Amino acid sequence: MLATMLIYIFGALAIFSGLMMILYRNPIHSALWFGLVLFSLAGIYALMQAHFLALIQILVYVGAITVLIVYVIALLNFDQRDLVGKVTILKGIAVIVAAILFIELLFYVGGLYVKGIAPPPEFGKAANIGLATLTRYLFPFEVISILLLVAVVGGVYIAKKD
Amino acid sequence: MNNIYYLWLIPFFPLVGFIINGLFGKKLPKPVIHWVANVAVWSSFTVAVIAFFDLLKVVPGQRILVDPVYRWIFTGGLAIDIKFLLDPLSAVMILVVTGVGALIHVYSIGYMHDDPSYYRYFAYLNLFIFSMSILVLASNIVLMFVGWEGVGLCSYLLIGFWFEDEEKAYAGRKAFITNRIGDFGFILGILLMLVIFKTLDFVEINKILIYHGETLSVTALTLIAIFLFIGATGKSAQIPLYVWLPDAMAGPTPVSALIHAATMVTAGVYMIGRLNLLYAHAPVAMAIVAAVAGATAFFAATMAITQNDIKKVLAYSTVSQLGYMFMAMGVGAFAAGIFHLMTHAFFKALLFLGSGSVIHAMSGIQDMRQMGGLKKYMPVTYWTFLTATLAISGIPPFAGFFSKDEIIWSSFASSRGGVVLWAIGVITAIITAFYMFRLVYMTFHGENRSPEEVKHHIHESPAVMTIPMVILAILSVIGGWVGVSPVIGKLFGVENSNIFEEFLHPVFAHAHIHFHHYSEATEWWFMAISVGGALLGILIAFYLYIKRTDLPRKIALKVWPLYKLLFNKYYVDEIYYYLFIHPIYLISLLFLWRFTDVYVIDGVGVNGSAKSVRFTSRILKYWQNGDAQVYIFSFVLGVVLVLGYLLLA
Amino acid sequence: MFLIVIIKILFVVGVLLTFAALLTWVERKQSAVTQDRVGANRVQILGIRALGLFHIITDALKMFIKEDYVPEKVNKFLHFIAPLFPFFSALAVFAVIPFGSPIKIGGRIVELSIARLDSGLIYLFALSSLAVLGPVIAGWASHEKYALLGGMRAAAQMISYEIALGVSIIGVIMVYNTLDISLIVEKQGELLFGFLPKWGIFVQPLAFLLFLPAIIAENKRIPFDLPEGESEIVAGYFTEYSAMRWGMFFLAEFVEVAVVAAVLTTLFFGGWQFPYLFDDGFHFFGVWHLPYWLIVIIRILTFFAKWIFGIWFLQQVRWTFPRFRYDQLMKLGWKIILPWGLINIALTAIVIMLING
Amino acid sequence: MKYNFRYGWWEKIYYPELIRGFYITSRHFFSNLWKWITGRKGAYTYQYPEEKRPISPNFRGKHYLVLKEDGTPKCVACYMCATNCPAQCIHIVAGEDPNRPEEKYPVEFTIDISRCIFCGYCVEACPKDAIRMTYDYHLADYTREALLYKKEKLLHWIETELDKDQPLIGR
Amino acid sequence: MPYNGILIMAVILFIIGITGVMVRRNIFIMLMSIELILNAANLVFIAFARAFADPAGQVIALLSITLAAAEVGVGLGIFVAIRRTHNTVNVDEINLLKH
Repeated sequence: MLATMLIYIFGALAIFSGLMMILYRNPIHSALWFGLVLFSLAGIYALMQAHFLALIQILVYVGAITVLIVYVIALLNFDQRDLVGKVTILKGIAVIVAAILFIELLFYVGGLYVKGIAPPPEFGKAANIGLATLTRYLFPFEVISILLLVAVVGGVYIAKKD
Repeated sequence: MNNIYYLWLIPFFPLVGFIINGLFGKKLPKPVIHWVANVAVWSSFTVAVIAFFDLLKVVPGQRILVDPVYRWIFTGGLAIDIKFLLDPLSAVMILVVTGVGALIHVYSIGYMHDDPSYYRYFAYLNLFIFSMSILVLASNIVLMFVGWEGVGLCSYLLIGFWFEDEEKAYAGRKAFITNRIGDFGFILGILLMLVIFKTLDFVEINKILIYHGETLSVTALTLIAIFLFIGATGKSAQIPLYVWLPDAMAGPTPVSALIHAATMVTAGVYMIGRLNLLYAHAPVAMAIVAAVAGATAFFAATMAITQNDIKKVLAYSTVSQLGYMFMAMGVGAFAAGIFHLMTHAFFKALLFLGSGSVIHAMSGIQDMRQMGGLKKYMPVTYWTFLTATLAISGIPPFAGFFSKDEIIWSSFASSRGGVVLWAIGVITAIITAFYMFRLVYMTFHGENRSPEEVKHHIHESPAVMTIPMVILAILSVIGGWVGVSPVIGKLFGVENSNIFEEFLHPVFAHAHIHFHHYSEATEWWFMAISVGGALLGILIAFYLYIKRTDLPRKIALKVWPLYKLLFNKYYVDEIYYYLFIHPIYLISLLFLWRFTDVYVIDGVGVNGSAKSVRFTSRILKYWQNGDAQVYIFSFVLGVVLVLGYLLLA
Repeated sequence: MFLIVIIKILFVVGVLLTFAALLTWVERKQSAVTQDRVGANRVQILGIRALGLFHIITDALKMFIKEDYVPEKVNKFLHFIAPLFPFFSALAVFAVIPFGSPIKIGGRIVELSIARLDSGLIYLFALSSLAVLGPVIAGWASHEKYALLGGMRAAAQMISYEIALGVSIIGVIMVYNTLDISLIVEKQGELLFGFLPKWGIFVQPLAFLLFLPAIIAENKRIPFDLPEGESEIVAGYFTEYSAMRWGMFFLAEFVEVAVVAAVLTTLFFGGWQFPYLFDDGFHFFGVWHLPYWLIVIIRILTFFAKWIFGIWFLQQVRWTFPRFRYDQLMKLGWKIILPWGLINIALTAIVIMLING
Repeated sequence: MKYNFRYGWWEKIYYPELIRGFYITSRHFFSNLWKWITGRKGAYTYQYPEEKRPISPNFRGKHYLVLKEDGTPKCVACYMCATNCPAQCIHIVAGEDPNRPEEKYPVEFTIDISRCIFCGYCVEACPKDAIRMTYDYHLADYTREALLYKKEKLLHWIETELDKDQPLIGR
Repeated sequence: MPYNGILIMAVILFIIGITGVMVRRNIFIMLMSIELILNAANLVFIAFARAFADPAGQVIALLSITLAAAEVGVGLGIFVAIRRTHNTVNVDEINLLKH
């Protein structure tokens, strides 16, 4: 019961932070709100017995990705002269379309009822996930690792001067 | 079927040698290069010998050892392993390949001494040994094909070794392309095999043929056999694809000895020996093999008569001798063919090495008309060369006699042979003896006709070249004694004198080729005829080139059209040129270029696609306005519409 | 249960803050002793100087009563929250460090760490990675170029060294086969070849040599304190900070020193393990039985002794080595520690495979 | 300047040299700590107001004027010191005592100590050994005027102000 | 566990992300919005992993986090390059493809 309540609290926090993220003009503020979204999601993960993933979420998303975004924003340090938005009709339509998509998705999700079973206590522990990753999901794991290598090289190459 | 876990070392050592020399050779000093290469090959040879003795320990009926190294391709029902197979056949072959290869590596140290691309030469040579041992040890036809292509590549690289010379590079290309034509047939054969047998492993195929051979379609088997034989004609220089081999003499002489005489060109023979059961089940294919082989043996021999280039003579003689081997294969005397393969490897390698020694001494001159009287300058070369010549001519007790005589006898005695084949064999033997002694007399006897600047530094080759020759000479003498036919054996009171055939017997036992039985006297008579023929050839050569040296010219003038025909090798190259190359060239020039390339490829393909893209883009570019958010919007809109449709539907 | 956790939290936070406070004194005093000086000792209360310990109080007082000057153009909110990130992340990291073997109170086993996590090591890295946000936000929010440069340096350095750190520690994880820090410490109590404690430094010496510079760099301590290189960029990201907000950075740094020492102790020096001391007493040429409460006390004291030694060590490092150049720093992280870390992983894997067959 | 030093492998593996440096600092730390614990002084620092540096016998500090037995200055206002002074900080006004017509005496004798360079030439020049220098270096004061040392101060400050810990050796 | 609530949460986050990508001009905020979309997906993965007691969902979420890291690395590299050549981070001005 406490867990359910906490999940809802974290969820509300995540949604609120998400909204703030897209509403703030200053990208650094947005980035911090983004960090808060990720943090609350990590909380939800932890409550759903995905402790390892919650920590990974904090380590990678909050500790690396958010920091990297903040870092690059600060590094580029542009002035905000151009960012005063023109409200175009297209953007108005875009919001409406997003709203329609939301309603459609709600129709799909609302129709679901997931009972769920209680997972074993060791579920979500590092050893368990590691075992699954390195046996059944070894191929995707290797592909992702190669992707990561490519991304590293590509990122360096793109951002390099000259 | 037992396992033998060190067989992979045989190809491994040369591969290491190749990698070391190939990658770092440029930086290494010469001694290091040839030590690396030689140690690699000698290690292979040592391993081969060890493996051979391990094979001997096994009971004769079960002499199949395998080394499963690695599962290479595994897809659907097809599994292709990198797996090595050692049975008596491949054991003989690997010993010949690594043994002769090792000797020629040693010889090359002396022969290639002043070459600037020393490291490249040894790297290629090691790569060749690697490929060849893969070919020989392969336990399935795909792996064999890997080796097959590998040796082809090495052959190409080594023929065109001095690629700065346009003509030599052209010879390399010619060899390569001719081999490609053959390989095309080979690949078709492999694919057809896969369809028929559902497996490509030799052992499995043999099992299928032994137990279910009768149920398989003879037509299909014949087709497979013929396709594979087409591959063999390419690699082993049989009619009609033999044309590359004489040109292959452009390469360094040790290469000619190793690749184009002793080992690679026998791959086709080996392949047929390996698939003897398949051929035994396809009599038509065997007949074709025998016929083609007979023709090759005869025509190549006639072509050799008129050649003046010392290496060309040997090249045609190689083609002719390969014809003998295929003849043996064609009549079902597989063991005899392999036996001749082995003895031929000894004496033909020796002949090439001897000629290389001569060329070395003559500062690169290959024309026999400029030689003569070299006997007193280079005694070791002369004596070893003479040994080999006697061997190839089939004079007892030299090695060639036993193997050749067995082939000639088998071609008569086999149920699949006949008098015609026998006659061709004997006539070819006469011609062989003739042109070989012509070669010897023109080169070593008579007076020296070489130019002055060459004459005074004719010298015997260094020990590093002569010692391999001496070893090969010894082998050319005694090499045949393992396969003495029973009638001779009885003369000396030896039971089971044909050890060689007995050793190979398990491999060929299931082919069940029937040999007619004749009395011993008949056999003696036939033997006498072939030896007599050889002696006759020698006598003619002696008369024409020692006694009456003016006569050859006169004869040539008298039969000028025939001489010219022979001298120009029956115009085969020209025929090929006008029949195939020129038409293709013309078609390319007139049709493929003027029409296909200009209108179809450029017009429709290149420019047309560009035009259609431009046309489409003119319409589409209004949507493509460079604003990423519009793209995302369209994307989301699409999702919304699809989802909405699914919801409503 | 809840009460115990709260007691443990209070204890740990109290100890940490005490250590941090003491460190302000230790930093000066140790440097003085090392450099043949006397060090701060002027403050006196009723004529008692107490080796300058009262400086802690006066420093705190000074920081509280100084004017908290905030420049005009800074981003007020971010400027305000930036110092909190490193401080709280450093405090939170300590939650998984066990400072003694589990004790039994009333039939229930109490772990002597705030939380025993299955992925404690990941937690440690995750929380310490949050500390990066502090400098970079502080640097950006200060609206000043030196601060920004310092922030950039700090962020780049810390992100880079997080990778080096992660790679260098994997060997230890492989050896102890767990991410649970408490379990790692427990496993370090075993003996190698029957006489050598299975401490991290003995089974993973290369990892230790790589981990040590990496974690010092991760915490921006000398010799890797480029972000606050005063000879180049004034004071780096806290140039525009004063009074207690600056004090927060300062305090966070000292807490980090304490935490780093604790982490080093835990991962490489056996944590609370006293050599040859097992749950039933000393195993040293025979078994010398001891009561369990005594063992627990010995172990807690061992941890503290090692911890204090670690702090001393880090401070001594701080007063020994000169500052790196920025390119040297990056080269060390990416081209030396990272590749050697990978080599260490491979070697460890090979050795483990050999041992396990 | 070109930096020519090439690192060898020993330097490149870093740790040995780092450990050497660490050993040096630690040695200082522990030896000093041991000194502190055993009650000795483990530092070269002087806690200035409480402790004073030992002073070289050659030290030249504040001047003073020597008194005769009768309490008058030995100085005869010969201007030797003032003439010799490179910093020109000595200012003398000579006067005559009718009771002792054989010699003059200084009516005013002022040293601008803020300009003085403590070269000691005045002492060397004095024929009467009337001006000497002490080890005292406490010159600080609140006003410029206070640094103009008048005759009275020069004659008498030793008895009142001189740091008793410092031995007074005149030159 | 309130799986339906979590799913609806994920949907809302997803929509927020989509809206952010479509409406905001600042490429950083667009990037973060894309990350938000990924996170919404991760949330669903983990929720279902918990519901069916199958570690697959967690593994996929782990891989997707890795993917996000790679994406951000390359994306930010591109932003730095764009900033250098165009001197802007406004997506409306980054439309060279048009010409």
